Amino acid sequence: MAEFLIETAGLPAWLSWTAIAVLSAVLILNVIAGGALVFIWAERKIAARIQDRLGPTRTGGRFGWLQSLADGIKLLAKEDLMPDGADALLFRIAPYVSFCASFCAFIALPFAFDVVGQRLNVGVFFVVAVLGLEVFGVILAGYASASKWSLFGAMREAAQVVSYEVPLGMCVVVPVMLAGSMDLVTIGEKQAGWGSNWFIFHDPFTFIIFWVYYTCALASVNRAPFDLAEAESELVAGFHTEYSGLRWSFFFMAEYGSMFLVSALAAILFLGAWNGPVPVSQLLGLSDGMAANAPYALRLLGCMNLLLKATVGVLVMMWIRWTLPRLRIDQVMTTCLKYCTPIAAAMFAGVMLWQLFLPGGLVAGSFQNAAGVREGWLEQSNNQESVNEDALSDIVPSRRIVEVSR
Amino acid sequence: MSQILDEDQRIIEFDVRTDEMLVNMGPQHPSTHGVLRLVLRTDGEIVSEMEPHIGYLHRCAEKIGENLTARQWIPYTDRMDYLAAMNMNLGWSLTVEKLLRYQVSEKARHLRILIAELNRIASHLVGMGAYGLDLGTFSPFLYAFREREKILDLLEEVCGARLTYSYITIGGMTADLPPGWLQRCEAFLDQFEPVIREYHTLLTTNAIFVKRTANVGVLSPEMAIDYGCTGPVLRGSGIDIDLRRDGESIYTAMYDGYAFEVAVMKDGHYPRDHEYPAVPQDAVLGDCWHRFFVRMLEVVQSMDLIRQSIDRYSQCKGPLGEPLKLIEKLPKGDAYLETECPKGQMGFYVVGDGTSIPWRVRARSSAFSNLAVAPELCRGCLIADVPSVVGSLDVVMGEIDR
Amino acid sequence: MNHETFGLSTNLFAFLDWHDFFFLLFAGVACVAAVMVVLSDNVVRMALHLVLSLGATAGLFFLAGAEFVGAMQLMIYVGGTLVLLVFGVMLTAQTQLVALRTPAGDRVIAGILAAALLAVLVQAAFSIESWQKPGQGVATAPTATPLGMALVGVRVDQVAEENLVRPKSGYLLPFEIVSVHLLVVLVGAAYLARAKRRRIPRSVDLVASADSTKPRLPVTASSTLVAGGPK
Amino acid sequence: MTFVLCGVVSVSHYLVVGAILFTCGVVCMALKRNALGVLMGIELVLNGANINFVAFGSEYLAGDGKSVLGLDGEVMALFVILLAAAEAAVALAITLNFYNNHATVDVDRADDLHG
Repeated sequence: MAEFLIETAGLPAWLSWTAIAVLSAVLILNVIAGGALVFIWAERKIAARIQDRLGPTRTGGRFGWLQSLADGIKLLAKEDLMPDGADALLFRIAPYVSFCASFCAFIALPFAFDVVGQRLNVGVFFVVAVLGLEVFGVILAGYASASKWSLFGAMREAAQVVSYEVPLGMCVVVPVMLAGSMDLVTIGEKQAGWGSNWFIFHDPFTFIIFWVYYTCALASVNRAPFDLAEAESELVAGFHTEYSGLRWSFFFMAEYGSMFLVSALAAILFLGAWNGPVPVSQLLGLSDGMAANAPYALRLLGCMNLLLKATVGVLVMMWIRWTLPRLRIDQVMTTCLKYCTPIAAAMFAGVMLWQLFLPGGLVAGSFQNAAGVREGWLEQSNNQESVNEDALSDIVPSRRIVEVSR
Repeated sequence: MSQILDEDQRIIEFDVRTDEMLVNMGPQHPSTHGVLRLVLRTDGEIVSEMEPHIGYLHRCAEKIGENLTARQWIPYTDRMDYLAAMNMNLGWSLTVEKLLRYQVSEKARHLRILIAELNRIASHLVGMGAYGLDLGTFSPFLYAFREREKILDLLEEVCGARLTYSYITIGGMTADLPPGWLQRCEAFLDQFEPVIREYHTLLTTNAIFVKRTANVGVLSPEMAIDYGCTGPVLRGSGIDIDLRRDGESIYTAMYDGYAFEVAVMKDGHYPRDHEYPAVPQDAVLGDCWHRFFVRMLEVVQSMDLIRQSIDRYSQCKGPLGEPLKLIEKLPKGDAYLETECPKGQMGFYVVGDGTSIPWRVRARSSAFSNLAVAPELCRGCLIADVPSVVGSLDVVMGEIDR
Repeated sequence: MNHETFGLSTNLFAFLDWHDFFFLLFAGVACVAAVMVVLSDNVVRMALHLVLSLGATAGLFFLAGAEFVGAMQLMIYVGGTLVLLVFGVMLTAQTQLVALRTPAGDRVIAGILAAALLAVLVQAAFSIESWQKPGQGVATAPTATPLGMALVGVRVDQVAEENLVRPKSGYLLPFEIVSVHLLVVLVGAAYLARAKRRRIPRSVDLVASADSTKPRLPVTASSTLVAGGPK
Repeated sequence: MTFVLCGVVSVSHYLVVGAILFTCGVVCMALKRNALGVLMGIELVLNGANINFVAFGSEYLAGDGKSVLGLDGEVMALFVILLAAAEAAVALAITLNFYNNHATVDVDRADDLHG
């Protein structure tokens, strides 16, 4: 798009790049803030439906759809309190740390083929890493509030999130292994075509590991039944006990932002990303399903697809929240260390073996395996540097495996 | 420090020793069921000591009772266990009737059982729903309140109030049932029966719920007796005492001819032919799960009792009988009576001096003794277990502080 | 991203270029935060500044084209190690320990020595001509794949550039050593942090053992009512 | 100054940042009495070194497109990060152990040999 501006509008390069950057930032910010508004409304409505009541009905017409906006305005107008003994700087900065972490992770999140803030070669890794930073804001908030309940919340959060990063990382590695790339766009493109191409249906192991991923994601974004950091029946409100007004709402935007983020990540990694279950455009002959020259309408459709999947993920999180009791801290740790981690490790090994023995899936050739991807990369570098093909085959051991498996 | 650790068994040491913290849970805390204040001495997440502080709701009810006539004090009993005000009314009325050697009509007797058991269901529903809240699940609370609303509607029809009824009074009731009420009550029972299965799915057999409650806060039968625990707390520990069967004759006479079994867990098995979920493997007799489950059983038991009392009440001919006069003179002498209230054995004591105003009025609260055992149960548990223990005791501060 | 506008335009944005701008931003944050780590007394604030510093360093890594290292830095350092550190701070936090002050004299001496050290290092940094040649700007080609292959023993880059018949062995052995090392550390840390563990006496056990060790709990009036009440 | 601000970023710029971080780390290690503060100093020092590794390993910073270290730079940086994490874990364990025994994290008071 920047090229478009440069060429047709005749703007200077720096200006168009800046404009596009600002535009992207505003878009992502709107996804988070607007998303939070919608999700809070949805959470209220869903909770109400689950609990056999109506939820908001008045504000903004029939369905109370302006309720969260009204609440947002109320929060803006609220007095911003800070406890007497609080560490002023840390107390002020903590919500923004959380929010920034959640926000930054969206940079690398692709919404469709090339609708992505910054396509990163290590996209998955970046998103997971940045998401892990959110915990820091929570810890700071808990520490700086000068309240014992907050401190408890912070300690729980620290212990929980650091532990759950282990199985989460293992789960994320599986699609990476299948796609042969950490680039989220590549991972998405690998799942183009029919719904059976989605990684969740790749083999039984990936099917299981998807659920492990979802559990760990639930835990790492602190949603029930893992919402120990704010456990309202034990810790009053945990880490945000002392927060009010806008700062408090930043925590919530961060929470809903990361809920959406992990759901979108689940959609990209396992549920076919922006590809629908039926490759409509391919069947109609509109495009070959790959990026480059796809029309904008297709990208829009892709975005819708991904947003839909991510939203379903978020809705399931809400459903779980309003159904299950909360776990205890030791049980949370047990779930992580005794169940999630070993299962994830076993599934990881399983997927690896599957790749080795059934590289094309049950139906031969339905998948391009990771070894092939690596192969492709090697060949690419060969062509560039024009290295002797035979010499390469001698020295690259992985090549033989690839050939045998073919 | 280490010497103290060696001497005192109660102080718990764990992997990484951290600073001890004194934490105030309450008086304004989401899970202390009113204005209860628990002072926790915590070592990280582990509670090494817990001390309940009470008295935030003290209203001098007993002293007020010595300045009012016996019937005028009925509304004050409403405000003790405000979740089961009918049972409180009943307890006080029976005590004064014992002093007066007065016996209510047969019809009033069945009506009392009907109303009191209905209120017992309402009280247990609150206990159950709020227990879900304590454990972090919100929806069962609203499901419980949905059904409770229906009970409150019924009670409102009877006496015009939804919480503080003052319906059962000395010598009978303030009014008879409105026409058509019995049918509505039966309709409610019929639709309520399947709802209980929902509660079992959402809470009793829910894996996380079981994990949070089974083998937590185990109250041994000996300890339960030592601390004077009563009601579902005592029966949850496997002790087969229910004043409706084992109480004083003036009270048990009320239940003459009623078929019911005391809801108590014997050998981990409840001996009735209703459909109940199996006891989970982790659960030990006397833990939070059992206390909770006993309440669930009592709901079913009360439903049976209500059905029976509806039959008997509608068979009774003749008038209900008027309650005694407001200024009925109390004879010289005293009377003490304990009744089986939803929270436990609620005792009232009255001393008459020949005037209509009692010379002494005292109340013995079941929740008070039940709460007293909480520090023992919470010693060495995690912070998250404190709400689950206190919630399973199901205390009402209005009754403790009076 | 061309540098031809450099020096010609008076516009600040064009003058700076985004790559340089972000370098300055990240470098500035990293350095200022590092200095703040030294200057602050409060351990938690030190941790916050350290997070800022290390996070900005990760940004620098991204700018230098080392995306994988940058993400690794974010994940392991900022998300893992520092959370662990703050956790440690909270476990050991007593009010007087959070801020252990350093004598002013020590600070002055340390400041002088640090200035000297810094001077030497900066001088060294600018001492070699070829290091000062400006680079090509923004990273484009991915490095994660060659990095991964190097770790399992295949040096793609060496193959490509020198057309070797036998490549260097890569980093398979160090990789293994590091993994074993990590395992050892895990076990060691768990062992070190373990105090002598004692079974937590539950209240039931206490009552059971109460007969011998402690006087029996006082029997309340109401319990006689229950136990010996009218039948 | 104009060079620092206007010049296109080169290896030297990274080295300066690394140097500042390194120096801060050293001062931190020397000055802080809190054991955790010392630990943070170590992290800073390792990071300063890491910046150098990455800078030397990056093709995009070297003027002629040929980096000094090539891929080795990044691999070394990775190993440093991993070992730093391991070191932090052990050091934290030691600190906690020390705290358990002495009820303080002041390194100046860690002056007796038996734990």
